[in-house]
Amino acid sequence: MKLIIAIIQPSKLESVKEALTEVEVFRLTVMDCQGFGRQRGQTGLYRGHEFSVNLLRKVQLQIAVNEEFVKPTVDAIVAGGRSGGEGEIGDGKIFVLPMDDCVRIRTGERGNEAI
Amino acid sequence: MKLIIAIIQPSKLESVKEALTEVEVFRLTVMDCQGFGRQRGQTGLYRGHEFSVNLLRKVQLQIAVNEEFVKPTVDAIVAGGRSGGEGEIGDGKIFVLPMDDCVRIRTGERGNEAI
Amino acid sequence: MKLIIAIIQPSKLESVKEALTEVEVFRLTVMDCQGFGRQRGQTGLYRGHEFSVNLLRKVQLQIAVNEEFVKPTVDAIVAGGRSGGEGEIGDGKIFVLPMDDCVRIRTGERGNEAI
Amino acid sequence: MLTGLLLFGLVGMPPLWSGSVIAQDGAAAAGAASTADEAGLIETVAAAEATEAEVVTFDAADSAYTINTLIMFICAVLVLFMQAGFAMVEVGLNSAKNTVNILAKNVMDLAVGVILFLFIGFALMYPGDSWLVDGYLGEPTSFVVRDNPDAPGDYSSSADFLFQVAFAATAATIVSGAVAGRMKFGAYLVYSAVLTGLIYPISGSWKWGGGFLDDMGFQDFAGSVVVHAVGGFAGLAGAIVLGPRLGRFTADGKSIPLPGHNIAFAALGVFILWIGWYGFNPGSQLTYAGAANAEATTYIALTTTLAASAGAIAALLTAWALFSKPDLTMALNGVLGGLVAITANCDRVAQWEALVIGAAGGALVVLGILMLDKLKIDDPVGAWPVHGLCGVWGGVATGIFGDLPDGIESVGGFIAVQSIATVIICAWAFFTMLGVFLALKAFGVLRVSAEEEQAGLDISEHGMHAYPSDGVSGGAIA
Amino acid sequence: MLTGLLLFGLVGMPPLWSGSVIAQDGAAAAGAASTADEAGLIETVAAAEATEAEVVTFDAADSAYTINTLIMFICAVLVLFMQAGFAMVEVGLNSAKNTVNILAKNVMDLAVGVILFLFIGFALMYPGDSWLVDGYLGEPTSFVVRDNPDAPGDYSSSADFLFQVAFAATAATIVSGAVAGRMKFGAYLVYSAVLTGLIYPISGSWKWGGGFLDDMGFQDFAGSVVVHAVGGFAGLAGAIVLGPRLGRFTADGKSIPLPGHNIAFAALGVFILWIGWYGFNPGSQLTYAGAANAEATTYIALTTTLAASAGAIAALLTAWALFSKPDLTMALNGVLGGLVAITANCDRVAQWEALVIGAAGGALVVLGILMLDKLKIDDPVGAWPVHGLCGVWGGVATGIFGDLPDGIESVGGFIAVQSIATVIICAWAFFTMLGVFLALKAFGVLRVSAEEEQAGLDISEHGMHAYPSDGVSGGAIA
Amino acid sequence: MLTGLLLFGLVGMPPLWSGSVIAQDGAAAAGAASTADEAGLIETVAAAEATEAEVVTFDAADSAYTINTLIMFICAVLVLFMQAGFAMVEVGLNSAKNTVNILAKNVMDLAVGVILFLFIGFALMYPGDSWLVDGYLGEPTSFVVRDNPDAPGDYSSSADFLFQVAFAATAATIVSGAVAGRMKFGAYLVYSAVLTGLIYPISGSWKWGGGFLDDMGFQDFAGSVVVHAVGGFAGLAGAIVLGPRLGRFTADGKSIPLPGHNIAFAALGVFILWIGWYGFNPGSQLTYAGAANAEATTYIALTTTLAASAGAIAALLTAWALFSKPDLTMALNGVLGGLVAITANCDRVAQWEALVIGAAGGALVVLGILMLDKLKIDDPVGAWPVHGLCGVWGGVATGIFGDLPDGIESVGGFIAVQSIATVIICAWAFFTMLGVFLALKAFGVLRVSAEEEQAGLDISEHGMHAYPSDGVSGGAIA
Ligand SMILES: Nc1ncnc2c1ncn2[C@@H]1O[C@H](COP(=O)(O)OP(=O)(O)O)[C@@H](O)[C@H]1O
Ligand SMILES: Nc1ncnc2c1ncn2[C@@H]1O[C@H](COP(=O)(O)OP(=O)(O)O)[C@@H](O)[C@H]1O
Ligand SMILES: Nc1ncnc2c1ncn2[C@@H]1O[C@H](COP(=O)(O)OP(=O)(O)O)[C@@H](O)[C@H]1O
Repeated sequence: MKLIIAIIQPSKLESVKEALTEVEVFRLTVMDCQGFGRQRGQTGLYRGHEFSVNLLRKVQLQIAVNEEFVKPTVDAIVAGGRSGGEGEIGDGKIFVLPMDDCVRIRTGERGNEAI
Repeated sequence: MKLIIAIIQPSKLESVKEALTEVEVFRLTVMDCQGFGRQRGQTGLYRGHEFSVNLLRKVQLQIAVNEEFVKPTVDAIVAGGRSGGEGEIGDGKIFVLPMDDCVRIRTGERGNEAI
Repeated sequence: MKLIIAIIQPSKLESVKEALTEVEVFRLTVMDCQGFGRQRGQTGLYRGHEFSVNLLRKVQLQIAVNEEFVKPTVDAIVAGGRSGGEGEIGDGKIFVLPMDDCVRIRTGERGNEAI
Repeated sequence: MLTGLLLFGLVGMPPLWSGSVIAQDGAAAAGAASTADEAGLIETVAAAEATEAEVVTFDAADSAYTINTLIMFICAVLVLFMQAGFAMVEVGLNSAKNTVNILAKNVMDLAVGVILFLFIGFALMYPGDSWLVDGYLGEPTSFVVRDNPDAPGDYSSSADFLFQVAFAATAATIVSGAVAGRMKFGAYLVYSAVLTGLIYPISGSWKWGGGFLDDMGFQDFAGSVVVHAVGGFAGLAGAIVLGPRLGRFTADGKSIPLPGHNIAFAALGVFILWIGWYGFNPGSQLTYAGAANAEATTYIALTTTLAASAGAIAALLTAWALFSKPDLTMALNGVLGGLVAITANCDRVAQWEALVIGAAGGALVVLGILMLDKLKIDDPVGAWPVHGLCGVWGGVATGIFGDLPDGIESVGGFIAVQSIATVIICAWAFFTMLGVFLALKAFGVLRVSAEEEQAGLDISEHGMHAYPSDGVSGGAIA
Repeated sequence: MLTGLLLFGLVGMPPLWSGSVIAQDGAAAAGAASTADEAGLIETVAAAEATEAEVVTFDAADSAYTINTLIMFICAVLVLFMQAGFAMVEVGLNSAKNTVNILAKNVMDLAVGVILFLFIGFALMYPGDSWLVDGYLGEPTSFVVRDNPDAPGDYSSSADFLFQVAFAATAATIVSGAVAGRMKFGAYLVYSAVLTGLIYPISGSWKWGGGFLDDMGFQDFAGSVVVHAVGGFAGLAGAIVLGPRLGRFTADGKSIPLPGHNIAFAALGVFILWIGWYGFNPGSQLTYAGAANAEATTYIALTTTLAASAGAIAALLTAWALFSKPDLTMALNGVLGGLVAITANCDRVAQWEALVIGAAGGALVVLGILMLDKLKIDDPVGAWPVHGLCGVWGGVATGIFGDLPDGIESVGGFIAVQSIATVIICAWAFFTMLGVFLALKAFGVLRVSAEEEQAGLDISEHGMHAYPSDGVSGGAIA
Repeated sequence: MLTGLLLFGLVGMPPLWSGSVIAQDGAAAAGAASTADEAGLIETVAAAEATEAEVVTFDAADSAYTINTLIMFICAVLVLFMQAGFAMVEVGLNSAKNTVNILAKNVMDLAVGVILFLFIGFALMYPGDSWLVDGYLGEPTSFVVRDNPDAPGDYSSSADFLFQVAFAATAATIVSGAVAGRMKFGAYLVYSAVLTGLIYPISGSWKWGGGFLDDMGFQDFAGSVVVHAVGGFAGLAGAIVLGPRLGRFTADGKSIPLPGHNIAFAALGVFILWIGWYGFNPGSQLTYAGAANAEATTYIALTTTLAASAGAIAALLTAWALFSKPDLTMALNGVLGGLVAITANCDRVAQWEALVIGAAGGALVVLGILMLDKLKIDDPVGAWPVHGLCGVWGGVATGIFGDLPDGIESVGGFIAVQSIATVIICAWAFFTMLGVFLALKAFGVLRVSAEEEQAGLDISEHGMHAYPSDGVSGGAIA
């Protein structure tokens, strides 16, 4: 079991969700976050005063999957999350973490069944 | 050491915290999140127009524990987080992740002591 | 590869970021969170009625790093995140999690290169 | 020469403002004129038939009627604006998850209140000579009777209705804050109809309708008791019958504050209420034409301002002394407490007395909030401390500080009259509404389920979030 | 004695309000007086030269002018306050990511509207006798001509301009809500200038300027059709040409609601609009001095209040019946629907008729919103259902319920006139603005790119977040 | 016949508005009447004793007094509403973590200001004939002296106090924005008391109290300099002494903007201020009765509207040109800049001049903000650019464009007078307040600690969050 954490552009949330649905990943958890990375493009303007926006709005997805789903899930996120054909700085990252166990609160089921 | 990540109903935050206190887990971190899972029940209404709410409000708990606390912690979350006797769809998931190290910023302590 | 999760005081965000920059850690993800720990100091006041604030505002940093960066990163967070010389209750925790893989969405690169 | 003067008397004067019924809509002028026709307000005719002295008198009345009507209209608009203020205060001092519900209550209690007051309340409150039980219960009739053209009176009945219905809506909406976060929306609509249709106008008639309390010599200029205490005690009844919100008091009786989610809204609401009070108190002078009236109207605005300021300062200092931090929500409630307290007596106290009355009101609010806490009564916005307790204080303070009215000889006697009447009105509001809330409870329609309350009334009663997040709104909000 | 009387006629009366031009700025009094000089408003001189009867007449006119001017000014302020209401409603019912854009549009359409109306619109709308095409197109001139001192008229032209420009800004700002979330800011400024400079004043002149619709006997007291339907149909044109927001309808045609991000703002906006409407409708009486006018002004406020209340209740109940939940946003739109519907006829209907008209307006709003949804037209705030549809209903309802104006004999005839004129004005607004929007589209300056829309107009058009988070603001917000 | 006329003179006229002192509270009428009694405002008696001509004159005065008093009251309410506008602008343009503090300052500076102005400021500002140092320093006395019944004057002193205290509160509250985010709450209360009690009324007396600047011929109709520049320069002193907020400028001097947390609040605030300005400027005409006054009042409203619109457009375009994005916060500040600039001269400029003055004000605001940035002075809301810089511009523009006052012969001379007086007032406000702020700093009570600032003044000074999250509020907000 793995926990896949993906940081994507907020505007890609819908297309990533669609891509995930196509590979039959239906369950995920979403959080707002701010990213600080190589991307520096966005300029804010405040009171006639431009500034490079330091932390950028991102969305984080957390998806627990069984081993065989790791590759399709990662590929789907990459496909849905990339801007244009070539991708742009700021498109984000995917982290794959090992996971020891998973529990479904409703039933108390554990392990691969519970994902 | 493990990092336990639990996604629960916001309305269960209090009862889960109480259940955790009973097993002497006093430290945790809480975040707002939205969940996308099997649960589909909630219907929103906007401008005379029903719609099924797509992402649902959830709360995520992150709890770092030593091995011996994993089971009681998971059990406490299940006990406190389950709706009614039987549980309901949407009650959430618990993920148990391996953790290599823990550091207390205040003292710089590391490892099991620092949890 | 490790995923470092740090929970710090919101007011330390800037100094932690500076400390991280010094050890050449430029990429990170930031989230708002609430912490429940040993710290109990903050008293809120609402309608002439003091109360001990139960969950406290914290900021969570998530930083994916290659092995050789783990120590400098943790040290930088400790240095930037500690209040005063001695640290104060509530300064937070750092969790180091093993990480299997990392993917850069823009390019599809994987592993250590993609961090 | 003499002829000229005669002309002046008979012909010259009458056109004072005559004929100039124009209207945005050129042609509608005819309509308005025909309205005037129906109302028989054609001065020229009236004038021509009158003697000279009468002509002049008529014109003076016409002029006073105009000023009174228009200023009363403006004051009514200010009082209606208070609805926005109440809505913002209540929204701000409650949880985000109950925002839609609070707003729905505030919009609908105004709408329902207008209809109920039109069909029954207005007549009940101002029975004139048509009492069912003399001095105690007026005869209900519906609709606003437009002015008798031959005797237009002091101001238009339409302006009067607007001004009065705004007061009724104020009394109703006060309760909304006290019962926030747990009452069913349907039950609130029922409560609201009963209050504006029956409870408020009946006790109102005892004083402003010229009923038995008025005969007793009871003074309540703009309604510390008649309006605010009625709302405050009705709210108290609601808060008691409903019981506290979940989590407000722990099993072992500790009080857990549930902070309001947007203090900026709360403060905006208080500023709006302060502004609206300039319609509430000065407007209650009812006639503004003529130097004496105009002066009195603005003096009332002055005492009102002084009491509000003193209330804010006293509440802030009291809170600062007690809790060692200057609590803004207390200062905000203190403004309102000062305003409520001066409402009964703004016309009959000196400036320093206004300061004292307002300051005491501000301090009382803080103590009242602490008292409810001790009693484990959950009044989320402090409706009772502000409107109930300070309303009572306003009523009694009138006796202590106010100039004696005709027919009352001693300060002691005045205090007695004020206290008795205040108790009667508060008891009326409290017990009748207690009955209503208990009946709603008996029918099981009063309070939402624990689950619904936890989820918030917005989603459980209205299916809507006030501030939907990104995810909930399908990514529309980023 | 006689001499005394003469003195009275010649000397005594004139000082009625004469000379007391004071001003905050003691010395500026001179300035103001010199202004008065220029305007030749020196009563003393005028009076001394006049015969006795004239003197008196003059004073009566002076007094009426004063009241009319000052009350119209206050009403204009109330109508201008509606800009804040529109801004809050639109902000609240849209995504957070478009907030800055909506506010920028609302502030700037008022600013641009004032300038355009000053330079061309006001003259186009009220040509007096200066028509280019008689009854159809006025002659454009610029600036407000100050009053002729010898015949000051019914009210000051400055007050008139303010009142009228507030109406023009209302018509313009209605559209903002219909095109929210996807229109370029520059294009909006162009649209706004065209509407307030040309489209609105031209059709306005047909009725309020005394043009051909006025000659037909068409009645529209305060602008259900002339103002609201013009804005509503212009907005409809915009919504159609722009197409729906991304994600508003799925590929297979399902409608996806994009909830507003702050319902508290929306409700606050509706309260402000309700309040502002007391300037809009009663203010449209234009002359308020004299009992008949004052009474009519407040009766209009009464029917306005009744219609708003009935609209809220009807919309809430309709929504409750259809969707089984009391939808607050529908009640809010219902208030506005009721207000729009009564605007044309608030002066000429009975109280029960006002209730019927308002209730129908409230119900229509709900149906109109559903209808647009079916037609896949995306109007984020319901500008067309509220202002377009209820505007039309208001126009027609005037024929059904309103007192017959002079020259129209039968209810059937009245309905026919109202319907024809309403269709003409709506078609004018719809098709001219359709042209403008299509032209802007043809030049490729109408709609932002999909990427910009997704990111939100705030950041893409203005480089600014309305509610920047912690991180974005560099830790300043915690 | 003659007798009839006499009757008319002696009996017929006096009842003009006489006796109709009614009040909401039927019985309180007696109270009000007794009030009138004390004030000796019984016209009938006065009239009966007067000669015919006098009778008539008295009635005219009575009528003018009524209108003036009531309209001034309404304008005072509008100006007081500006407090809500300032609060919203400041809240919106600052960090969320300082919201409670800003609101507390805004509520309390009004409350404290009212009390201080009552006890000392009002008398200092309008000494009449009671100067301690002739033309420079009035004699302090307390409380509002109610009108002398025999000579009621132009308007009630209560209305006057309300109107003037609202101006004083405006001057005080301007500073709040400049010192936001780092000043101790207690220190702010001290500052506020000093400004409204001493600094503002003393310089105010130099002009509006008839002091030495007034004698010089200095013109400042509604207070571009007397009110706004005083507030702006006091704020500048505060911003300088306090130093910038943490993180506002980097060690190497780069400017880091700290964006406001809620632009919707900021825009709402500006709309409210715009509306309130219709009390501020037109209200400063002080007498409104009579055609000349009424016309002047509304012409002032017109120039005010034109300047606000021109200011918005100029600021938006300037920002657009300089930064290639239409910055809403600049447009908002531009509205205010235009309004401040026209305030001194709204009564004495032509319409095109109003446009020029307003547009220059709007552009100046943008440049002023950039200038402060260069100078590393941190003024979070732009209080100095808006009120200080545009206040100065308004003062000077009066000389350039305004009609010459009596006693000044040339435009050059007028400009000189205006410039000198403007400099004197600004220097007075700046240096006295610099002293106050330095003293507070010396006592170590001026600025919060770095830790407290980082945490936000809400929690560190008031122990309260403005927008508590779920967790903090114990799960109450979901
Ligand atoms: N090593 C990392 N640790 C944590 N978050 C990261 C890391 N690298 C990137 N991110 C997140 O991903 C977002 C996109 O990063 P960016 O620098 O644009 O990626 P790229 O490597 O493609 O240049 C960042 O804003 C940040 O939130
Ligand atoms: N595999 C998963 N990965 C990430 N989050 C999940 C996963 N499964 C469930 N969740 C989270 O838990 C919440 C409850 O899920 P639900 O589908 O109701 O669980 P169940 O499996 O009991 O039907 C979801 O809304 C989502 O936030
Ligand atoms: N075991 C843990 N699991 C999850 N979060 C923790 C844990 N311990 C501490 N935290 C987080 O760190 C924050 C600081 O904790 P605190 O109790 O002050 O630490 P200390 O151990 O230094 O006393 C807490 O508010 C909480 O968010």
